[in-house]
Amino acid sequence: MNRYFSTIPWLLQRISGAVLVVLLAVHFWVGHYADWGEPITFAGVQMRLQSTVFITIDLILLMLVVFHGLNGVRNIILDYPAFLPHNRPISLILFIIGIATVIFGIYALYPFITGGG
Amino acid sequence: MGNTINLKIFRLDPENARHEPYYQTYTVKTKPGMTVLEALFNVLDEQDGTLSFRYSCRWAICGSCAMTLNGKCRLACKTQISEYRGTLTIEPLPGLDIIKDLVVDLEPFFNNYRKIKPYLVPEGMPDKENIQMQEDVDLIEPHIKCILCAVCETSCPISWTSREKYIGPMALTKVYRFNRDTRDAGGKERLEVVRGEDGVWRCRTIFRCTEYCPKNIPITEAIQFLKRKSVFK
Amino acid sequence: MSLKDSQLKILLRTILNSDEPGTLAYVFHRLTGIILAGYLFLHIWTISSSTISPAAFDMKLGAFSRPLFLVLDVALLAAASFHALNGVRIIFFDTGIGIKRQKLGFILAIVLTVIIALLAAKLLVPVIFGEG
Amino acid sequence: MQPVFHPVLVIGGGLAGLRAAIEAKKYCDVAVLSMVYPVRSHSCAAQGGVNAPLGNVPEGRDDTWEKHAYDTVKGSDFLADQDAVEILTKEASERVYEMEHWGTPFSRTPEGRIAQRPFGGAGFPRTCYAEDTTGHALLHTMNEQSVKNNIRVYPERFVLSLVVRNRRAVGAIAWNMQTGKLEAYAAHSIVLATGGAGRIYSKTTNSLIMSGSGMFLAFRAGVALKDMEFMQFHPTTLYRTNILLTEGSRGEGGYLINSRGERFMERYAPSMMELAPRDIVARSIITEIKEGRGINNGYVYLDLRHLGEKMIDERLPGVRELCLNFIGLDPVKEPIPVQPAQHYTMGGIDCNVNGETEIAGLYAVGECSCVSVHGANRLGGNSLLETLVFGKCVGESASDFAVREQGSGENKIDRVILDAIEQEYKKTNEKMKGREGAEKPASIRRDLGQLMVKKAGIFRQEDLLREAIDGVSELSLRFKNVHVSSGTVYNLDLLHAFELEAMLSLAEVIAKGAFLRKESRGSHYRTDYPERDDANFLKHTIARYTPDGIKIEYRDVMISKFKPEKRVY
Repeated sequence: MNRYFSTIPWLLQRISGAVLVVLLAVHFWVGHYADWGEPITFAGVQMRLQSTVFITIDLILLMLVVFHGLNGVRNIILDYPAFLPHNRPISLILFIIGIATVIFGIYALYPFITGGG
Repeated sequence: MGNTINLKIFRLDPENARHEPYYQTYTVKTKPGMTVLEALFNVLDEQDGTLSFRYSCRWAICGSCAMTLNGKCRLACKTQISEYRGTLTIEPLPGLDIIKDLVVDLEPFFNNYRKIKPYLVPEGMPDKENIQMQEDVDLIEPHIKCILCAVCETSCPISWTSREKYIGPMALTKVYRFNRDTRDAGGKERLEVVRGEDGVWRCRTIFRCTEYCPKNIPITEAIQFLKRKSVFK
Repeated sequence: MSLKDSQLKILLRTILNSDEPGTLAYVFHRLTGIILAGYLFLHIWTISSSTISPAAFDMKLGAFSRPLFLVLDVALLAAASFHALNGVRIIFFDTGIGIKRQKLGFILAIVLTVIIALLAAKLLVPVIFGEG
Repeated sequence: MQPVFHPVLVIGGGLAGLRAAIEAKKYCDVAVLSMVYPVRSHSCAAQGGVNAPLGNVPEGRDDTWEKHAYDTVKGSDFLADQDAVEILTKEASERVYEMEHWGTPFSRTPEGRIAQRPFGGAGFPRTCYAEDTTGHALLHTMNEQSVKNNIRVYPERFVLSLVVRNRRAVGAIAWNMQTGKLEAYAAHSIVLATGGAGRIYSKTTNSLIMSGSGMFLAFRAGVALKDMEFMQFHPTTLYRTNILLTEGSRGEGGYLINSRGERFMERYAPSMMELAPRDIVARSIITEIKEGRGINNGYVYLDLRHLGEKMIDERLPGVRELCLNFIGLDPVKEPIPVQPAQHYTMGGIDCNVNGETEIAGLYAVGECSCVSVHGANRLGGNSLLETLVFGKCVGESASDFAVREQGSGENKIDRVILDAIEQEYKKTNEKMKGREGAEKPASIRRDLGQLMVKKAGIFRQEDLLREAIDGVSELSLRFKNVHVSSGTVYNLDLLHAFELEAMLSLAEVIAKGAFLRKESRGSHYRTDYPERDDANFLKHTIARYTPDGIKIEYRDVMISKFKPEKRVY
């Protein structure tokens, strides 16, 4: 990998951060605070996720948040090379974790979209 | 007559077999206008000849006497004793190996300096001087005031933890200083050195370098400029 | 006290003694970042109960609407708000805007975080005490 | 002990040393030994600028090197060697352009050329400057070039002795302050560029490292010191701390004011006023204070208020910063308390225009040398110029010598030389031990400084100078009983003891030279002989170390174009 590759994660971290600010605000409001204290129910979430707009938003949110979070963790780890001298494996491991998390996240959302099969 | 201050000074003698650091407290009579460096000289001259620290110009132009004063990296010669009451803790610059007492090993710091071609790569060789407008000099004006005192680098938490990796705020400021010099033609090469993971991207915009720089150089601003240059290359 | 320990102590004290906003912003940003990353996994794991059955999901989520978790929810919101606001502050610097006003930016982020948390807490009071 | 060999060894990492090293590097390998990191050298403390007849500003359009030479010679009170002055001024423009090409961020004229300001002794703008931190700008540029040229620098090495065999310099023994070990260096030619000896005076603008240890090295090795009695006193240094306030502050139009609010310089130098040479201004200030027109009996005011905030921030930001930092006073709003203090050592190691000393292979350049271009009084802006011009000359001649010496191209040094170095190493090693004594180096140093300021300062007279000589020898006796703490890693006590030895020796040379020079010339002012005496003293003082004490001789001044005339401003 090119040693200047790190420009891309840095840039993506900024972009994902900026998008997340907006999306998370929506997500929080719709998902939790609009009727706060009411237990969230499967049916309620399912109803919301009937709209493709919300499905798209949730999927984008999932991917961005996983990237932003794991890249943030990577940044923290990179700042302490004394503990973890080789950053390549770390990046790779985190990448795999990220992919797995996204797949698992989609898997977890799937019942809502299909109607809880 | 007069006030006193307690200097709690970090001590480490490499020639002592135990090689363990300890703190020693000295009481110094203060006078108006006294700097921390003068107080240290007072200790050295009157009380304890074994104390070691660096010094040279005594008016903040040579960059020798940077040290940690009550947890902040500052120049001893530029800091008035009257800023402190009671006890002043004096420690060596953090994040660097200690040679003796307040003297640290600056080799890693100067290594970073050497990495980035810290000299003008001339564009041409006119018979007389290069024509350069005062506005162009003003562009780099604060950055040419750098005295290589290492305060920025030792204030930076990222430099502490990834000393061998992160090129550090001083080197990045130098890159800025040369890259923005209208007479320079080596900007691309220098940017190549600092564009990587261990260059500009390791700066987490903490602002400690700018905050503590004794010459008030807007270091973070320079690094941010280099980041943008690195993206839009 | 060994040399390494005492050097570490100098570092720690230097960080803890920091009264300038930049360091605080950095420390808070990292801490909230770690908290949020941890929460992210917890969140996905919670939702994954949906794959067992809708009833399992309802039970689990129902547990999270107890007052204790709601209070934690406010803390989470505060962390997320600060992380977001400070993130916006950093993005501004990356684009070259407002670098000289970084202190003001930090104060603004803190103030807005506090306001958001207070508003959330105000919403919470009737939820816990009013109906509980 | 295996000596490290470099064909050319430069001792001192300031402007002159680095310039010499950069020049020598073109022809052979070179290394720099410096007691501090090069950027910490005292060169960075120079503020005002560097002289060169560029003619970039309207008032100095028809400036020539001859005019510059005349001003320099007149400023020197005709004691400067005119062949040296000719080289200095002829090459000035080229060297300054070179520094500009290397990246020095000079301040600029509206046309984008190097800006120039008036300085004492010239009367019109000739001094090129980078705000008021010209020395810092030049030194950092020079350091950058040394990195570019891959010059090996050994920092924090304090040279304790030179190895001289058959009147030929072959090596040096240095103390590595970081490891505490002694190190031996072998070389074909050695360049001394160790700077001045200002710390001999307690009131001085010099860095705390300016002990004149390099001059002492040469002196002990058998090289004569020239004109040591000529010590420049800078008129405007911050009251109490004696931090330099550049001559540029007067060049840009600052006034000197006494307690009655008068611009008193009109009594002493009616045409040049504040821009008369430094010796005259310094004496005028002291006279004012002595006659009761000083403030608090200790200082006068440097008034910059009429220049306005904008001008001060543009041209003299460093002065403002210094005042704010060190006396908490804003020169925009208040006048600055100033007093004269020692500033420059005009004398130094006796050498010719190529820097060659009496010992083959030993060269001197910069403030520690005496070529002599400054004579009895240096003009502001000429010291930086000297380092640039003669740095190049000396680098060239030192590398020439080394290359010739290398002859067959072999880098080996023979057995005899190794033995000589080994012997010197052992001898020096003896000195590294701690000493139990009753006297602290600091107290002797302080007494020496005060003694010299009082008895061999700006105004001198026979009985005072005799007291100075006696005082120095008394202090030398006390030095025999000095206390030095043990240990060799960064032991400042030890360093100060070494420096003190040098300072005591040089102080004696200064006092003796001043005692014997029964005239007033430039910075050397004798109240008992207030006139210049060209018949007897248009001569350089040559002081030589002998086991029975210092021997003083005189040597004629090289005069070509400019015949001595009365010096009025």
